[in-house]
Amino acid sequence: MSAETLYGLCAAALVGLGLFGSIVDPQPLRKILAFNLLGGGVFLLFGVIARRGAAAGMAADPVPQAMVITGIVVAFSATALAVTLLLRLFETTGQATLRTGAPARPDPDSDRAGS
Amino acid sequence: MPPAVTLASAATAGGFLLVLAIILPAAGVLLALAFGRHAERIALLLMPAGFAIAIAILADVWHSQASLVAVMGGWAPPLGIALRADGLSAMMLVTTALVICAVGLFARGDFGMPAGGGEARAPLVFWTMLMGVWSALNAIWLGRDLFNLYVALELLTFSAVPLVCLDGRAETLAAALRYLLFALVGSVLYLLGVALFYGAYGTLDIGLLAGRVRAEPVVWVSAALMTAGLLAKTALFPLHLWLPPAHAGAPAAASAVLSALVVKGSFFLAVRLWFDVLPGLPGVPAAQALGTLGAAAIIFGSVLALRQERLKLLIAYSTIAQIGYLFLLFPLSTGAAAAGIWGSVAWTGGVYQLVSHAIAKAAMFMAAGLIGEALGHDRIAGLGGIGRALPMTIFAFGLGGMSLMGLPPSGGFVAKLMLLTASVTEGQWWWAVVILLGGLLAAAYVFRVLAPALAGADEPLRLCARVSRRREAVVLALAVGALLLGLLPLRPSELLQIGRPAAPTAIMR
Amino acid sequence: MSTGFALDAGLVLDAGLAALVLAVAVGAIVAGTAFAAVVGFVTYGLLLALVWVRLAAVDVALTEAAIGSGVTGAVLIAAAARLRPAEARSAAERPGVPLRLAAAVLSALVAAGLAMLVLLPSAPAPSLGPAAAVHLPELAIGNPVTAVLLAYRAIDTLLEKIVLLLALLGVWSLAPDRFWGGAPGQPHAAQQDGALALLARLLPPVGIVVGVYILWVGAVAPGGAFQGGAILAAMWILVMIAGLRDAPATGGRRVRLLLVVGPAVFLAVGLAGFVVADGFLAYPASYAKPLIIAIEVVLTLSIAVILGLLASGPPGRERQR
Amino acid sequence: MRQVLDIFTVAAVSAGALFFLVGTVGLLRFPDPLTRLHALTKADNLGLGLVVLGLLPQAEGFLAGVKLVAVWLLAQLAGATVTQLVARAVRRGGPPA
Amino acid sequence: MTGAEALLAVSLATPLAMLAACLSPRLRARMPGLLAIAPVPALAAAFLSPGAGVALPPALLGLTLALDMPGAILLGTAALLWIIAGIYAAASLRGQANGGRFAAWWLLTLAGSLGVFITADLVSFYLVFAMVSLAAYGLVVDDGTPRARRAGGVYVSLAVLGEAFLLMGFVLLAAATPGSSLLIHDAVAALPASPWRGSTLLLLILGFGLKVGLVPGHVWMPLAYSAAPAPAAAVLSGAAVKAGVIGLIRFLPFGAALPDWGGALAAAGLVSAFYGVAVGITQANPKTVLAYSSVSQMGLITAVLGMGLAGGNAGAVLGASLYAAHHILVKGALFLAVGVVQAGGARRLWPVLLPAAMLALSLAGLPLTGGALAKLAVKAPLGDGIVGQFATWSAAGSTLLMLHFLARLAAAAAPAIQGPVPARIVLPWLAAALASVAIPWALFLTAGSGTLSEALAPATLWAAIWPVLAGGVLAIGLRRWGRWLPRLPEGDVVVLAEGATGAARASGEALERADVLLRQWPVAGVVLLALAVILGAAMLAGH
Repeated sequence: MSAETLYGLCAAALVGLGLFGSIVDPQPLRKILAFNLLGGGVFLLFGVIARRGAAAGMAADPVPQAMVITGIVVAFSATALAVTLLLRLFETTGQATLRTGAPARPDPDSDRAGS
Repeated sequence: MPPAVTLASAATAGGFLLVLAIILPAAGVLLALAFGRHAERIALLLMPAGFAIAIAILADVWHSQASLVAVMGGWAPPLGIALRADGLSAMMLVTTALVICAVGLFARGDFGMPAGGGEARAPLVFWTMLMGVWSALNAIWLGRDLFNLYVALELLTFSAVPLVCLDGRAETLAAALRYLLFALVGSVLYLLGVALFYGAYGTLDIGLLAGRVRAEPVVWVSAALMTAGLLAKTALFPLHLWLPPAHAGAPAAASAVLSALVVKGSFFLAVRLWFDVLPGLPGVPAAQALGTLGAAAIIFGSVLALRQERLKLLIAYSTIAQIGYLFLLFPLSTGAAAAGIWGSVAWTGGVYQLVSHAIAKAAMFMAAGLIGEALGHDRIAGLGGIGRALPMTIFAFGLGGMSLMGLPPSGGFVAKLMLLTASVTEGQWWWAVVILLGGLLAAAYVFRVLAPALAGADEPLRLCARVSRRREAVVLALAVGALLLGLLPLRPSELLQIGRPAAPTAIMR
Repeated sequence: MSTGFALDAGLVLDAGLAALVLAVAVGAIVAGTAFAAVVGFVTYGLLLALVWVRLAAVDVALTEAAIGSGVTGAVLIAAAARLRPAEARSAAERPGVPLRLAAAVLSALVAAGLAMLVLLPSAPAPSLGPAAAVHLPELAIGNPVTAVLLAYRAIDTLLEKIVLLLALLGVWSLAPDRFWGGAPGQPHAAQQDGALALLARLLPPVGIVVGVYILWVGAVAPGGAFQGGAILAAMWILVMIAGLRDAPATGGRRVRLLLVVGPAVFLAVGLAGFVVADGFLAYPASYAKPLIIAIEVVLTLSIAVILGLLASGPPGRERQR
Repeated sequence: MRQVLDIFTVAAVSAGALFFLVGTVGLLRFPDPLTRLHALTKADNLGLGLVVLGLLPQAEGFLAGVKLVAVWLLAQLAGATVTQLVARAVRRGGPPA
Repeated sequence: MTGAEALLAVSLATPLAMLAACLSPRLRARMPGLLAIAPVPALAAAFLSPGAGVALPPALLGLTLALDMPGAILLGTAALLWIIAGIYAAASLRGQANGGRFAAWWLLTLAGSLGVFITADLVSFYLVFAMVSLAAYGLVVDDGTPRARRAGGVYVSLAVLGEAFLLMGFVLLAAATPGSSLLIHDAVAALPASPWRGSTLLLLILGFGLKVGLVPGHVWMPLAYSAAPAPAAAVLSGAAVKAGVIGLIRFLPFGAALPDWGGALAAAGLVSAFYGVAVGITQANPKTVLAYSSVSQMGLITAVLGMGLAGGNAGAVLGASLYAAHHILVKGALFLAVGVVQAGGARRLWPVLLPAAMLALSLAGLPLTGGALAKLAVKAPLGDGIVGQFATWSAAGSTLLMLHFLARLAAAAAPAIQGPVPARIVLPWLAAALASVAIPWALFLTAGSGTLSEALAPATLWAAIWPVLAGGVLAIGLRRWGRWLPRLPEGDVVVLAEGATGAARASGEALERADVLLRQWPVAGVVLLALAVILGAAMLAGH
C-alpha cells in the first residue's frame, strides 16, 4: 500500500465522519465544525489525486493543489459567516438550535433589526 | 493522455461579452463596497448595461446559430478555463437580467439609501448582494469548468444567505443559518464529485469530460454525490427543509430573486451534469428516481401550499411544487428517448418551465410584498377587498398564477403542454397524471388567494401604507411578461437547441 | 509501492500520521464539550498540515495551517466560549437512536464508496502537471501552484476574492442598524503588562517579515498571497486581541479601499488583457511575472484585511465620527 | 569528528524525546490544570531545546541552524505566553472542563 | 384578408378590446352601458362569414379562425342572446357600484363564449374555452353572498377539472396528428387511427361532459345559475354552456362510426335528460328548476350527438346545432323572465307569465313553436329505436318540468312591489321571446333541414303534441301529490362530494405532519445521504 492510498482511505473516513457529525450533532457550532472536518477530508482527497498525478519532474499535480487552496479559503468564509449567524441567533433568542416545529407564525408588528 | 491544448475551445469573437456578463456585476460589488453610499446608484446604473450584454449575447448566439466561447487568459482547457454560451445559457442570461432589473426597479422603494446621504446597512447589503447573485448566476449559466462552477455556486450561496436575514428577525436568522449549513453540505458533496472526476479523467472541462467519461464506478459515485448535493441546494422535495422559512421570511424583493433565480442555479448545474457532462450515462432508473422526487414535490408542495395561512409561505411552498416540474425533465429526456425529437420536446418544456416560473414567481413574490406592505400583514384570511385597493397588483398575481396553473397563453402552459406531450408520446403517462393534478392543485391555491382578494371586504379595508403606482407597474409588467412568454413558443425552442449535444462529442474529438 | 514485508520508514510515518488524524477527528466529533471539540479540530488542522507536507503540497500545508486551522480555529474557539450558556440545552436535542444509526450507516456507505474508488485507481493517473510545467517559462514563474492560481485558473481566484468580500459583507450585515459602519466587536481590554501584550509586541515584527517573505517567495517556491495574507492577518488579530490596537471602523474609507484594492487591481489587469494581450486575464508576454507579483502584493493586503475583519465579527459599536 | 557529532545528536534528541514523554505522561496523569501546565512546559522548553540542540550539528549550513534556533525561540515565546494565559484563566474562574 | 375573414377576427377582438379599455377606471365605470355592442360584430359575422377561414400570424399564438355552418348557427344565436342580455344587464346594473367589475367579467366570458365557435386550432380553442369557463366564475359570485361563493367554488373546481381533462385530451390529439398541424380538423381526422383513441375520447367526453352538465358532472349548474344575477344566468345557461356542445361537435370523429362510444354517450345523455327532470321537479326556486331543465336539455343534445357518433352520421351535427340554437334563445329568455317577474312583482304577473308559458312549452316541443322544429331536426339522428323512444318521452318530462317551473315562477313573484317595470328590462325580454320563435323557423327553412310542409304535416304535429299532453297529465299529478316528493338540495349529489372534503383535509394534515418531520435537520441529512446512495445504486443498476 502506498502513502497516497493510505491518505486516500483516511480522506474517505474523514468524509464519512464529517457527514455523520454534521447530521447527528444537535449543536449548530459542532455542525459547522463537522463541516470543516468534512471539508478537510475532501481537500485531502484532492491532495491524494494531486500526488498521484506527479509528473514532469513535479512532485505533484499543481492544479488540484491550487483548487484546495481556493477551497480552504471558501470554507473559511463559510465558517465565519455561519458562526456569525449563529452568534447573532443566540444573541437574539438566547438559544442556539436549528430545531423547528411548525412554520413560523407571522408577527405583524415586528420591526427591523435594531432600528 | 490527449494533448493538453485542444482546438475545441478556440474563443469566438463575441467571447468578451461572456466575460463582461460575469465581471460587470462583480465590479459592481467592488464599487458598492468601496463607495457604500452610492450602492443603489451603482447597481441601477449597471442594470441596463447588464441587460444589454445579455441581449447582445442572445442576439449573437441566435444570429450565428452557434455557441459563443471565451477562453480565460488564453489558457485553453483542460489547463485553463473556458466560458461558453449555448442557446440555453443565452436564454437564462436574459431571464436573469430581466428579473434582476425588475427587482431592482421594485426595490428602489424598499432599499433606498437614507436621505442624509450616508450609508445604511440594509440598502448597501441588498444592492451589493443583488450584484453578487447576478454575477454568480451568470457565471453558472456560462461556466464550462466544474470547479469554476463550484466557486460560482458558493458565490451564489454567499450572496443569497444575507438576503434571507436582511431584517434581522430571529426566525429569519434561523432560516438563514439552516439554509447556509444545508447548502454547504450540498456544496461539499458537489466538490467531492469534482475531485473524483478530476482524479479519473484529469480535466474538469465539461466538453472534454463528455468525451472521456465511461460507464464505470467513479462516474456513478461522483454523479450521485454531485446530484445529491445539487438537489440539496435546489430544495427538491424531500430536501426542502430550508426553503419555506427562508423564502417566506426574506424581504419581498429578495424572495423574488431567491425563488425565481437562486434555486435554479443548482438545478441548472444538475442539468448540465446529466446532459452535457454525462450524456446518457446516468441511465433510466436514476432518471426515474429523480422524476419520482419531482412528482412527489409537485403533489406535496401544492397540497402544503393549499394549507398555508400566510401568503408568502403559500408562494414558497408553490415554489417547491414548481421545482418538481423541472425534474420531470430527467426521466422524459433520458435513455432511449434522448435520441428522438421527443426527448428535446421534454427538454425544451423543462427549460420553458424554468424560465416561465422564474418570471411568474418573481412577479408573485413582489405582488405579495406590496400586499403585505399595504395591509401590514400577509394572512390570506385577511385579504378581503384588497383587489379593489391594489387592482394592478392583484391582477399581476393572477397572471402569475395563470402561469403556475398552466393556463394559456402563459409560458407555464407551453411548458406543461410540452412535458405532457413528451410523457404521452413516450408512454410514461404517469407523469402526465401528476402534471394535471399539479395544475388542479395550483388552481386551487391560486384561487384561495384570488377569491377573497376579489370579493368585497367584510369590513372596510384599512391600509397602513400607500403603495407606489410605479412599483405596482413593475410587478404587472413582469407578470405580463410571464403571460406573453407563451406567445412565442416556437423560436425559443429552436434557440435552446443551439449548442445542444450531438454536438459536443463530435466537436471535442 | 508495497514491497512485501519490508518496512518503509516513510510509510510507517504516514500510517501513524493518518491514524493520528483519524483519532483526533473522531475525538473532535465525539468530544464532550464544544470547546474540547474545537481544540480537537485545531489539532486536526495542524496534523492535516503535516499530511499536506507528506503529500508534497507545501503551499497547501501553509494555507491549511494558517487559515484552515489557525484563523478558523480562532473563530470557532471564540464562538464556543460565547455559546457555552446554550450548549447544554441544544446538546439535549440529540436525535434518536434509529436516526443516528441510519446516519452512521449511510455515512459509512459514502465513505466506503470513496474508499473503493481510492483502491481502484485509474492507471496511469491523469495529471495536468506536464501541461502546467510547459507554460511555466512563459510566465517566468517558478512555483506551479502560483501559476495555476494567478494564470491558468485566475478566474477562480478572482471570483473567490468576491466570495471572501461577500462573506465579509454578510457578516457585517448581521450587525444591528445603529452599529453600521462602526468597529467590530467590543474593544479588548488592553493589558499593557500582560503576557499577551508582550507576545503581541514581539511576534508581529517577526510575523510581518515572514508573511512578506512567504508572499515574495511564492513566485518561485511554496508561498503566495493567501499564505502571506493569512500570516499578516494573524499578526493583526493578535494585536487586536491583546488590545494594543483597536479594530478599525468598518465604514472607514481607508478600510473599504484596502478591502477592494486587491480584487480591483486583479480585475483591472484582467480587463487590460483584452487590450494588451489576447483576452481577459491574459498577461502580455514579457510582463507576466511583474504583473503577477504586483497582483499578489495588493491581494495580500486585501486578504489580510478581509481575514482579520472576518475573524473580528460584525460591527458591535456605534461609529465615531 | 563526524561520528562524535552524530553520537551527540542521538543522545540529545533521545534526551529531548524523553522529556516529551515525561511531559506527556504528566499531562495525562496530573490532577489539575496548573500541574499539567507544569508538565507541558517541561516538554516545550527542555524537550524541544534538546532536540534543536541535537539537530544543530546536522544542519546544512549556518542559515539552517539559525532557523532551527528561531523555531525554538518562537516556541518558547508562544509557550510562555499561552501558559501564562491559561494559568490566569484558571485563577479567574476555572478552565473549560 | 377578405372582409368576411376580417369580420371573424374583429368579432373576437371587439370584446377583448373593450376588456382592455376596462383597465382605465373611467372607461370601466361606463362599460356596463356598452355591453350590448360587444357581440355585434359576431352577429354580423354569423351572417356574412360562414365558410371563411383565417390564420393569424404566429406572433398571435398562430390563432386560426374558421366558421362552418354549425358554428355560424350557434355563433349567431349566441351573439343575439348576448346582445339582448347585454341591454338587460345595462339596465339592471344602472347605479350599482361594482358594475365595472361585472362588465369586465362579462366581456371576458363573452369573448370566450363566442370564440369557441370560431377558433379552428387546438391551442386557441383551449384558450377561449378556458376563458369562457373560468371567467364565468366572476359572474356567478357577483353578489358576493356566501351562497354565491359556494356556488362559485363548486363551479370553478369542476371547470378547472374539465380543463385538465381537455388539456390531456388535446395533448393526445396533437400527439397523434401526423405532421405539426394543430388544426382541430386535422387532429380529429387522425383520431380514429390514433393509438390512444380510447383515452382521447374518454378525456374529451369527460371534459366537455362537465361543461354541458352530463350527470354527475351537472352539480355546478343548479348552484351557479341560481346564484348568478338574471342576465348572467341567461347568458351562462343559454350561450356559455354551448361551448361544451360545440366542443363535442368539433372534436368527436363523426366521420367514423364508433357504435360503442356513440352508444355510451347517447345513454349518458339520456340519463341526464331524465335525471334533470326527476330532480328538477323537487326544486322550489324557479332558477334552479330552469338549471335542471338545462341539465335535461343538454343531455338530449348529447344523446343526439352520441347517436351521430354511433352511426357515423355527420348529419346529427346540424340537428344538434339547431336544437342548441333554440335552447340558447329559449333558456335565455326564460331566465330573463325570472328577472322580470322579480322586478315586477305579483301585480303584473300575467302579462309576463303568458309569454313565459309559451316559451316554456316551446322547450317541450309544442307544435308551431321553435321547439317543435328543433325536435324535428333531431328526430332523424335519434332514429326510431329505443333512443328515439326515450327522447320522445323526455319531451313529456320537459313539459312536466316546465309546468312546474311556471308554477314556481308565479309563486316566486313578490306581492309588495309597486311601480311600473322599466321598459329597458321588459323590451329585451320580449325580444328574446320573439327571437326564440322566429329564429328557429328561419334556420329550419334556410339551413335546409326540412320543409314547411313537412313541419306542418299532421303526423308531425301529432308526434309533437302528444308528449306535451302526457306531460300535462303528469303535471296535474305532480300538483296533486307533489308534496310527497323529497326536497333535494340544490346540486343534489354535490352534497355527498362536499362530505368527502373531510377525508381530503385529513390527508392534507398528514402531509403537513410529514412536512414538519422532513424539515427536521437530522431527518433531512439522512434523506440527503440516502438519496446519494440511491442515485448511485440506480446508476449502477442502469448498466
